[in-house]
Amino acid sequence: MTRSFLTGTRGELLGVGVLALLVLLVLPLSLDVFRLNLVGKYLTYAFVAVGLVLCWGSAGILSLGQGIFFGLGGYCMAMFLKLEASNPEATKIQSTPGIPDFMDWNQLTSLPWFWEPFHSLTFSLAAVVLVPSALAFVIGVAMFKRRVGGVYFAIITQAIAAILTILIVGQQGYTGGINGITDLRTLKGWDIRTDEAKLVLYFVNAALLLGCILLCLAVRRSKLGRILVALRDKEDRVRFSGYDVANFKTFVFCLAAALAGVGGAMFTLQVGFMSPSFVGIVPSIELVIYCAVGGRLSLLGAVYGTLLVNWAKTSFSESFPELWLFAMGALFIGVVMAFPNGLAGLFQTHVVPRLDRLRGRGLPPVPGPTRMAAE
Amino acid sequence: MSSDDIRKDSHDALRRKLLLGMAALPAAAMMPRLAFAQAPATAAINTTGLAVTDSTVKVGILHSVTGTMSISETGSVEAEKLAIQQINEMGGVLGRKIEFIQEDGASDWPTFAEKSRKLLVNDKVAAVFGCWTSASRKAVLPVFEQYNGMLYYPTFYEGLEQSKNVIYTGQEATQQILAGLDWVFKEKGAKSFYLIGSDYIWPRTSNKIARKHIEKNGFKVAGEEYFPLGHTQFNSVINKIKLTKPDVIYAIVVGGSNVAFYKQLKAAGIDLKKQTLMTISVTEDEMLGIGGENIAGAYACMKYFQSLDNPNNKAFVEAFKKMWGADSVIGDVTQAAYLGPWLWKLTVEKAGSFDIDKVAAASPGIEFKGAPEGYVRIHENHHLWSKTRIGLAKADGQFDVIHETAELMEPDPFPKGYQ
Amino acid sequence: MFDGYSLSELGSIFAMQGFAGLILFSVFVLMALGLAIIFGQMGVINMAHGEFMILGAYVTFVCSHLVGEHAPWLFPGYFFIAMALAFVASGSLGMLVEWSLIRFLYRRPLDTLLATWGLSLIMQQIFRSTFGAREVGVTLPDWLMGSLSLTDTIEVPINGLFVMALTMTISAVVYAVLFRARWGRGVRAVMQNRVMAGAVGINTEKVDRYTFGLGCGIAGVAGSAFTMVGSTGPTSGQLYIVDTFLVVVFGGAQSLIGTIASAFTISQAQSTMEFFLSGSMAKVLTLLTVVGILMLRPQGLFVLKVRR
Amino acid sequence: MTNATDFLLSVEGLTVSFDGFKAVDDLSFYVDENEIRVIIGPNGAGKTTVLDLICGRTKASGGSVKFRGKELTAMREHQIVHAGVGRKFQNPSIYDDLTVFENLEISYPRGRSVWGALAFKRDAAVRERIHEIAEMIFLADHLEQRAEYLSHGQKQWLEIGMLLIQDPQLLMLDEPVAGMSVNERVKTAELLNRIIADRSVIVIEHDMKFVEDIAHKVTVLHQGKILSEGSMERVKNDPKVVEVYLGH
Repeated sequence: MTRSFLTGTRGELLGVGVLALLVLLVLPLSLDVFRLNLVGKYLTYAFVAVGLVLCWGSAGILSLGQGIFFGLGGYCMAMFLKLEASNPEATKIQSTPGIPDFMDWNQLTSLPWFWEPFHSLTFSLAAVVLVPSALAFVIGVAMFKRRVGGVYFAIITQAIAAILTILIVGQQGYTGGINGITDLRTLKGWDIRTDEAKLVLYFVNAALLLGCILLCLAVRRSKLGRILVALRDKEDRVRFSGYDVANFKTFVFCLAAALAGVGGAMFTLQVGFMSPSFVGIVPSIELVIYCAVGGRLSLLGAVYGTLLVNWAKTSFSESFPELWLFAMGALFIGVVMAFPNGLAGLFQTHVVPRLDRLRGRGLPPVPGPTRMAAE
Repeated sequence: MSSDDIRKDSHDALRRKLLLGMAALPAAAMMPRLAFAQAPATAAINTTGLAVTDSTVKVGILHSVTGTMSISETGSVEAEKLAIQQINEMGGVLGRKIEFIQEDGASDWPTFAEKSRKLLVNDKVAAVFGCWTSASRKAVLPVFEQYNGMLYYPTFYEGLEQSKNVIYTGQEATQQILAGLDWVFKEKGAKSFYLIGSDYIWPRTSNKIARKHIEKNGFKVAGEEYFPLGHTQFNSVINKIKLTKPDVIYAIVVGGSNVAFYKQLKAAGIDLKKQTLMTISVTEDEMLGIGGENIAGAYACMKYFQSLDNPNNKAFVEAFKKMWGADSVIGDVTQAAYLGPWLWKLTVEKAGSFDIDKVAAASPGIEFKGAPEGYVRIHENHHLWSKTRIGLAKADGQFDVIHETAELMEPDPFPKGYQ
Repeated sequence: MFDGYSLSELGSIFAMQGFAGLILFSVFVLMALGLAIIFGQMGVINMAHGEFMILGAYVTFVCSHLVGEHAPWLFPGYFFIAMALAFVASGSLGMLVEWSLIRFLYRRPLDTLLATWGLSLIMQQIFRSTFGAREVGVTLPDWLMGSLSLTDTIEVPINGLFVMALTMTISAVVYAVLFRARWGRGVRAVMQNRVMAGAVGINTEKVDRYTFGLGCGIAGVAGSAFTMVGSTGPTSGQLYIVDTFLVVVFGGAQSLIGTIASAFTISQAQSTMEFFLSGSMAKVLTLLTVVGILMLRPQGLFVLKVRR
Repeated sequence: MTNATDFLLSVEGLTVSFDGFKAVDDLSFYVDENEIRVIIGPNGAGKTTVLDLICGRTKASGGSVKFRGKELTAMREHQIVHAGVGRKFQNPSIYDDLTVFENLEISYPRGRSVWGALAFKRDAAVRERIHEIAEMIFLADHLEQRAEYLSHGQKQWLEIGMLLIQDPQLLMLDEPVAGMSVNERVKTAELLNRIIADRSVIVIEHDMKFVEDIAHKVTVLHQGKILSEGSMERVKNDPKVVEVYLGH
């Protein structure tokens, strides 16, 4: 059996290296701060897409509610930043100084209890990861133990996204309502709105993303990764090989949620606000398409997919706004019908053989992972 | 800026105002481009590197052309383009033709923030006319403050905001609400109210102000309810309304829910000719979707109706229909959006500069007599003084203006006693 | 909240509230029926269901205009023609979509979900390009928008009655087609064993196409009917998706009775809660309850217990 | 009757119904240590359902299944596996996307918890055991091949191997030789005879020749009930069995 030099651990690390080169060197050198900040924003979505590769591509669990976790992570970060921005000095014109402005407008006279811990940066950073994974854990245990899967799971996650949106929008005194938590300024006194700050945040974000990809690669390389693939193929076989399948699904769902949370937090830091429009159904489904375009089985593909779709979205809507929905719709259909393995699949079938030939091996490629996620 | 400054400029301003009062008239719009000849040097009127050349000045239009909000924002885009065209036909601003760069906010708030950053940082536009929802405005506000841009925001909104970098050309909540309530107190002898709204910040804040005002006057709020955006089933709340028999239904329902609400109200046998209903969220635009026959008899309270009878408005409606088709309807926000470019032009000319700081400082006191709604003036809090009117909805999709306040209502974005 | 009302007032309110629940029930059944047929018989979740409904609504809009301009004498009855046309339009489009898209994806239910979402985006943009971004007002015959006064206080909306009657008719027709007619046996045979059904001479492709067409057609009729109670705009279809999917999923995949039972449960829960709580919280609690019950009974309310 | 705990597996009064139809009806039977028990019966007799009930895939409506004195009906599937019951499905159920080696590795009974699986190391003991099993199931030369590309018979063996690596006390095989060539059947019979050394096996099979080769005891099911039980010889001559099954 022959293998391309681009498969296996070496190939994956090489891929991460190329991506690192791209996001840490090529893009910063070739783009102005404005475009780079855009790329930074896109890369925060890539966290979700990478999580979806594990959750959907590897384990076959399609969540249409990843926006929930992205949003929760983002809100945790935003709550900290908002508290910092709402010091008594800056808010002295309010009837209750020292609380966020939207609370004051909603006649709250003291900080709600669940906001209190967000004075602490450590707590907030922990919450960015833990709150989404805790919710994912509850959903996961409840659903996977009861063997809810496939389309049912997808619809239920969608309903949860709808519930959360209504709650966030409705409880505006506690959440900032539909406007979200806006006007975030500083992180421990460091102004996050300046160009330098944006540059720093971009690099932090890119480095975190690379770290998360390495983490996911490690998970995929472990026996757990193979169990996930096995699960997608033959869930019963795994169960009757002595595994508590629900635990594994819950784990990967939580991991994906935690990644989404980190993405959300980085989003808040770079964009400067968080609003319920990232929690709902539509953004959640869009997040899935990023992953699908990149190739649902490829962690790196997910990053490129996210960058590509968002880049297309920005440039399309700049030049042909009315065509954007057509393009997006066609993308959904095309990726499902013609390129089920997305960019990564195209890369495997068209680029890898050529690269191999260039290296003088002339070996036929390994058949790529052509099987679809069963459910 | 104090009122002294305004007075100091008054003589000079008066002359221009007279000119501009005519500006909106079609005849005036065809005036020769006499202003170009005496255009001041670019270096003098643009010290901060905005996109101003010797013959042009760039501005931005930032609304949603795609997504759910495009329904509402289309009218604003059209009005802003009309105003820009008319200003250009009159010779532009400080002798410079306005070129606009249109960006799509795509009904997505970060996109608004992103695009506003692009407009300010990359395109260096001298002003931006845009945003519709509060959420989009909240998203772009820090960007405008950080990069020192100028935003003209057209929508009637909940208030609770004031910025050096924003001119609010729509009404804030108290302007819209108090006069309307006073009118129903007096004319309808209304004593009990049922407040209903879509569940987000504008209806909630507005109803809060309404409730305070109702209770201050010794009347009763019989019920207050909010439904998620996009809610389509109102039969239960209609039953509750029937049970409580309020004198007035006070409705701030928006979007697709609006249509469902009025259709179901009518089908449930609530005749708006007998049951008083007052809304602040239905303009002529919304009437199109609801169907005039389903809402005829309701009272809408805002500052502008298409049927308003004055020369400015007649010219405006005619020009608008000429440009965008005879079927166009013009709602309150569309008119407010039309004010944006004009107010900016007047302010720039008063300041004698495109510099944002000077424009912001020159804004208070700017009067626009050519406004289709009649007359407006920028308050020191960057909102507009304007009259509030009450329209009676008719089956043909238009309103009869049946009342207007005698005085201009003072904008009060942070109303004491109403929060 | 009931202080100061007489017993008869309360009685009539509860009667009307019960009626409101029934209307909601009919609305839910109507919007979910098409989806349930497609999901139950074919295992496909059609995310563009809402857009098929809105297509029906736009057909009604166009009809109301044409009839209003060219044949005003027909106006009181045009609604029936519009519904028939809506069925044909949405149904044919559904068959086209099945032929060009869905049939390649039967083994990949999650992929149909994404593909039909893409379809829904395209349809939204087509609506927007054709009819404009604004909602359109569908003029309805006056007799449809009135109400019947049973007593002084009980008033029954005619469009509610209409929706109820329509729902019953369509349910009965669907039941007859699927469980009484020869064609329905073919559909059920394909559903249970595709290979075997093909082997005994049933044209499975044709059955799939007509089933999908039927589901979409019913969506079109629903959309047409909903012009009486809701809005018609490019994105109005999205208002219905969460409710519709939940009704179908809650009802269980394989049973139309399940869909009807689930529509009944959810509608009663929602209208009761809406009456006693404020709107948003009622919605949240309804959704939470449904999700909670689904977690306990993951296959839905009604499902045949079979050997897997 | 002997005390139930003396048997490796005792099934008593087991019942399950699907929508009123009793697929398994008040069924009782007992399996000894080191016994190969074959269950035969016409289609729809409830054979596969019995295996499903024992391994927890289907929940019983009534009755008990005791394995080494432990009640299986109250346990969840993976716990039943941990207790020492292995199950092969009717259609070979292997992981197509993984190699033969990885298929066996996943079944290796270590690192079965989430964290255990994350920490799992492919050490010498694992490799040795996998090679040993691969040898036994005639797949030593195919370890690096993707399971998808194995022949049908090889897939059956692989699945048996995946059970063997867990060293279960009770092995349940649902039609292990279906779709195999004659040569493969002989090898499979050989394999089964080799692996019962220290365990019991329940086999469902239609191939009478194969059944005769391996069965210690045969249970004939019919409409969810036991029609006959005993040695192959006895069952073959039972007139009831001849009537419903063998005679046709």
